[in-house]
Amino acid sequence: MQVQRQNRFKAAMEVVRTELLAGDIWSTILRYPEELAPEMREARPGQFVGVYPKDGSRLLPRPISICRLVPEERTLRLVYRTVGAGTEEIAAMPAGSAVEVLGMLGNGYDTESMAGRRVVLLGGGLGIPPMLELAASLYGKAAPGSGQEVPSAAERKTAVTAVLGYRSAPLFLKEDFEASADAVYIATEDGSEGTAGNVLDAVRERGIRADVLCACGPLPMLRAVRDYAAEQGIPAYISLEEHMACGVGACLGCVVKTKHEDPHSHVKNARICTEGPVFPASEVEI
Amino acid sequence: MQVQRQNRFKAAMEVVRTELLAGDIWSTILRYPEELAPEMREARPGQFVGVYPKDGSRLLPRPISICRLVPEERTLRLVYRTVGAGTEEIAAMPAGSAVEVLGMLGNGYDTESMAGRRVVLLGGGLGIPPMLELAASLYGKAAPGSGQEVPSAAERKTAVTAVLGYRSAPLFLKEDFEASADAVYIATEDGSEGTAGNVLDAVRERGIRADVLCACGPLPMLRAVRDYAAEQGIPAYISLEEHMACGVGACLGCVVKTKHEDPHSHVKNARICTEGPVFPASEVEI
Amino acid sequence: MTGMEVEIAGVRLKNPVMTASGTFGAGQEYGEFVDLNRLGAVVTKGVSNVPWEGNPVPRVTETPSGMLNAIGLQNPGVEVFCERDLPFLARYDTRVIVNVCGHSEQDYLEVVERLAGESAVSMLEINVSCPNVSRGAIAFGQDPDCLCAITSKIRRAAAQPIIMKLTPNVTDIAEMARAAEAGGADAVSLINTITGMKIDIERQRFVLANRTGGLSGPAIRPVAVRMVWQAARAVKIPVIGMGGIATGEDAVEFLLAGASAVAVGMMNFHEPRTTENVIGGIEAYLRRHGIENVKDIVGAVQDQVF
Amino acid sequence: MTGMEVEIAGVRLKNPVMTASGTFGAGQEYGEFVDLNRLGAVVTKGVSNVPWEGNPVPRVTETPSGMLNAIGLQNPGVEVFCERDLPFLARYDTRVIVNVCGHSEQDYLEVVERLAGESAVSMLEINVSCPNVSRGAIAFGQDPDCLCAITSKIRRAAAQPIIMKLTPNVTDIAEMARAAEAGGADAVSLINTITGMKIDIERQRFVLANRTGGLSGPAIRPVAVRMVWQAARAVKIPVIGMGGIATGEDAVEFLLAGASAVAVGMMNFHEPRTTENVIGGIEAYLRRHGIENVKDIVGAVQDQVF
Ligand SMILES: Cc1cc2nc3c(=O)[nH]c(=O)nc-3n(C[C@H](O)[C@H](O)[C@H](O)COP(=O)(O)OP(=O)(O)OC[C@H]3O[C@@H](n4cnc5c(N)ncnc54)[C@H](O)[C@@H]3O)c2cc1C
Ligand SMILES: Cc1cc2nc3c(=O)[nH]c(=O)nc-3n(C[C@H](O)[C@H](O)[C@H](O)COP(=O)(O)OP(=O)(O)OC[C@H]3O[C@@H](n4cnc5c(N)ncnc54)[C@H](O)[C@@H]3O)c2cc1C
Ligand SMILES: Cc1cc2nc3c(=O)[nH]c(=O)nc-3n(C[C@H](O)[C@H](O)[C@H](O)COP(=O)(O)O)c2cc1C
Ligand SMILES: Cc1cc2nc3c(=O)[nH]c(=O)nc-3n(C[C@H](O)[C@H](O)[C@H](O)COP(=O)(O)O)c2cc1C
Ligand code: FES
Ligand code: FES
Repeated sequence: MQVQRQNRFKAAMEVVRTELLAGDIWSTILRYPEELAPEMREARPGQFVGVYPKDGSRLLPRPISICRLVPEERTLRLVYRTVGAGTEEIAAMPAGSAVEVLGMLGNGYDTESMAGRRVVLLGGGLGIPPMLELAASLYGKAAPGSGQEVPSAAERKTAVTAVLGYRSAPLFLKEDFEASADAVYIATEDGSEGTAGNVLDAVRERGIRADVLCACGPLPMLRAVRDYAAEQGIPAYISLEEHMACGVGACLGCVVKTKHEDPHSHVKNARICTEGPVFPASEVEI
Repeated sequence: MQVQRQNRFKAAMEVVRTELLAGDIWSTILRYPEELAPEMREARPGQFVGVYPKDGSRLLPRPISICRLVPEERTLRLVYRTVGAGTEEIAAMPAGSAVEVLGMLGNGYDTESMAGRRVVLLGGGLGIPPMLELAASLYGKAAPGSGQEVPSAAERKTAVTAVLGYRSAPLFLKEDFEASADAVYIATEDGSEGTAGNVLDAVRERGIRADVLCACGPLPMLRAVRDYAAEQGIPAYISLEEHMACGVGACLGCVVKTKHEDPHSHVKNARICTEGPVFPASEVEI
Repeated sequence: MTGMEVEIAGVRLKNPVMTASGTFGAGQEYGEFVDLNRLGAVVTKGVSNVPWEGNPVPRVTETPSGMLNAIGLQNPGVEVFCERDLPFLARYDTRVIVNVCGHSEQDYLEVVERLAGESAVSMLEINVSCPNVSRGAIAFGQDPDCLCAITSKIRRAAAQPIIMKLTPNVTDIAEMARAAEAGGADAVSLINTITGMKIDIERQRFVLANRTGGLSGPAIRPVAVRMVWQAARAVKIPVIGMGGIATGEDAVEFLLAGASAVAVGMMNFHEPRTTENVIGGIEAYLRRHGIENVKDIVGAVQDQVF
Repeated sequence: MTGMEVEIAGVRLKNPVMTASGTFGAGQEYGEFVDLNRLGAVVTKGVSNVPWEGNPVPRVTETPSGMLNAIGLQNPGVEVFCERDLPFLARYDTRVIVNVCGHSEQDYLEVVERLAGESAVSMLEINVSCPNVSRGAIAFGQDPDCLCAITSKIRRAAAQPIIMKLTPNVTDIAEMARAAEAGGADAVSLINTITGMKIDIERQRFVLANRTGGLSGPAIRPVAVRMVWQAARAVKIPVIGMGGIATGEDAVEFLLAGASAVAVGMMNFHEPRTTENVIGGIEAYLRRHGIENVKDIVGAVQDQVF
């Protein structure tokens, strides 16, 4: 498992813009204060933030993954489904208002270890947004040692393929992925676009080859990805969710069963908010 | 005691404008929906509304008196001190936003019985705002039977004198009273304007004569008004406050001890939100 | 049409939504906001043998997502209730449940006997759990033997079915529910308020003149749901659930936990139309889930599956 | 300078503000947000004789102005605690109070004995009140005789002063506080969480895998203040108060009710700097009221005057 990041903060951010992407899926862009530049430089795809509702009856932070981080603009993009009062409140926050954010939480994906490989990103439903930052940080990167900041197509070593699974059209974030991945494939449960079925159906149908899998989505999908990776003999990194209270590892609310004794807890439980949310699929019991 | 009004509603109103009058005293003008015109026509000075905070941890309505009701503009003005989270929230509601209001609560002053008399209004501190609507509804009114809708100065029978007691300058609402009363006197505790002392000090110093007293303010002031009225042999109507839950007479949270058995409760307790908040001073034990 | 009718101790209610005692007067005040004909039942403020003055003020104060009250059961007594309030309620097509309070066994029995001849009264809810009366009435609700004993005495005296209203201020709510059942209760209702306190730190004084008060509202809902679930598993008689219900969804939570009916209390103060909204919310839930009858969800909660 | 120092059972704390067990890990996690040197004490997550796995997930869920948890006392055991967590805490200029949990008397005694030689441990807080362990530990905290007995056994085994942590899930908290005192407790702390439940109505399942969980946060503050007041009047030993403290003002409420010190729990999750804010808030209150020493307000609440 990966080392815990050291880029935590709690700070007010400004709501720049919120828009409805599809159905009940919203995108909110936040601007973070300059002081957070160091923490944001350390940020990794797969990390998440805790967004605090303002309503005094809702006291716990809402965990939302980084969808996109643009340090040049000091913006953090969150894409989320309004499933309850907290996310609805976030979607309704007017542009210009301030929101308290706890971040950067979790370990995130170790992108360096993936450089120069064929990385296939599998996002299902609300597992799609976190894959965007991952795609963006992998895409256009040469293998370490190539010495090229912006490598030409020939020198580009990391191949990023995004496979996005939706319930049904209309799709969201597809264009964003097209700008950040070598190839983008779509699966929809109802067959309204792309492969009819889930992301693995698309992988099989399109014969997509991978050296590494990165996946985020519902549990059944993650289990299928784990099994597929084992079958293929390749590593898979999966991003897990659990109800959280603190988000920083203090309450032990958010554990996942692990194959081996977890070095922090000394039992077979790892904290998703701290040792995760990204785990090697082979090391967790899901 | 007076008959309960039949003009209750719960409705959303629009915040038109909020301004700081002095220190921590705020004025908020609300616009009510057209449907409420009948209820507002029945409204009497001394009635109050319950303003609901939006924050889900604060569930009880905040009782605030009518400061001014202008049916032509469909506006209800509230003037209040920010003493806690609820009133602070109200003061911070942006113009154009909606707020839930429970009204018209309480009995209010029986202005008809005062027509043609020398009415002296005594307002102390946050007891000042409700006196404004009372002044405005008495001022310029002829005694019943005069047959004049807008009587000339000579025919004007009701004489309205407002005596306003503040802790200290800067004063608030003074100009509003000057437009709605025959005479306005000021008392400040620290002597920074008008009579040094309380409203009764001003009454005595200025030799103000009254047929009826109407008073709202802190308990010690109301007790002094009761005693002064008894001394003078004139009626005094006082407006009381108490912690409230329902505001409509259902919870029995807001009672005041009465001299005689209350006809509703059958004990010597009257509900301030329903039988009051205006009581003849001689009938309550304060 | 979804079936909303429920039956408690042989009494049919058109739907499972009642008012919680003490938060709805005797119906008149909220009658200006709510159509009383829509309600499953109106449960009255506590009624005693003689008029009660209640506690000094302040009697109520707000707390995070809740409130404290120490009304002290002010009421005009059973005679005025029968002459003034009952005829008003009898005009409506809803059930009338009279909440009965007393300082002593004798007090309760007097009220119950006086109400025996009132056909407009469908059930009696016996408040053995009010934390705001000082003359020991709370003991009835906090000791299983006392509770069982007083239940059986009231049961013998009462003409109508009796609902014993349980206090949450006990170590073991299941034991209390069983004691009420053993004493012959036709149903139990819970929870009454949890004893709490607020201090005005600027004045360094208790906010409530009574010092302590009863906590109600959404703040206590998780405790209420838990106790309803425990009580419903412990007894065969119907359980009426309450504590912080604000929406139809909240009511469904209590039904799933095992309540056969629910009551709306403090949230009437937040939104006078809460009872009607709750009825509509339950109906919408049943429709959304294709459930024909509200009875089908009573006690239907299950364990997580993984 | 206002005097913020307090003394509990002979142990001086630089101020009366601690962390509540289970909400602050062993200090490390929130050390990124809070200067641990500022705190009166860090109270650790419950520590048992051997590593505990705790309950299945979901373990936490939000409720109105509060939350439910059913962690089930997962912890790495006393050995890891002593080797890893204690040296970390010992680096700071704050007191370390170890919260001790167990399934049986023997479990508790093993932990207490293991910690006896650890000079970095200032006090032990004995959790006889966790509602989330199924093997009967709750009984210790819900029966006065059991509580008294286990207190005296632990008292004999412990090298450090012991704080008995009381559960609010009892009929009479004063009786429990007296039982702890009779058993030789050096202090009591309260309240632990109130047992509650939440149901996911769409899935018709318990939200928490453990079904029930412990309610904490501002929602329960009025209950906590009441119990602290009752306990403080019942015993002579110091009382440590907790339950929903979010601000210095909230902490002052507990102090006025009779707590000699306070702990901040769930609100750390809302604002990681709550402990420091509470310290600053108490100081500001004392200055505003011209009170020289925080001890002067302990138990100072009075009745209303009219
Ligand atoms: C590491 C992580 C990353 C996430 N990233 C995203 C994302 O990028 N986009 C997105 O739409 N959603 C994401 N989620 C799920 C998101 O946190 C929940 O949908 C959200 O918290 C629901 O809040 P609510 O108030 O609207 O719902 P409610 O159901 O009203 O929330 C009640 C409580 O339950 C918690 N809760 C409810 N659902 C979940 C859930 N699925 N996971 C964890 N806690 C939950 C809430 O945080 C809150 O404490 C993520 C969850 C985790 C753990
Ligand atoms: C009939 C009536 C008319 C009133 N008219 C006015 C007015 O015109 N202008 C004005 O400034 N104030 C008025 N008040 C007082 C006003 O209601 C309180 O100042 C206000 O409720 C405080 O709310 P908060 O949330 O800011 O304070 P908090 O102290 O945080 O409120 C906590 C709880 O206590 C209640 N409460 C606190 N103070 C009072 C109080 N003095 N009286 C009743 N309840 C209280 C609140 O309603 C709330 O339920 C009136 C009160 C009553 C009863
Ligand atoms: C102001 C008030 C008065 C109450 N009076 C009574 C009463 O007279 N008899 C009774 O049995 N319960 C009384 N209760 C308790 C409620 O009926 C109910 O059991 C409790 O408040 C929990 O429900 P809630 O959270 O929906 O309010 C009262 C509650 C409140 C808030
Ligand atoms: C997530 C969580 C874990 C807890 N773990 C423990 C524990 O291990 N031992 C214990 O004595 N109390 C534990 N508690 C109870 C708290 O220490 C505290 O008594 C209670 O939460 C009330 O305080 P609060 O409202 O400020 O949170 C826990 C509480 C929470 C929220
Ligand atoms: S949410 Fe608290 S440990 Fe993960
Ligand atoms: S506030 Fe409920 S009766 Fe007056």
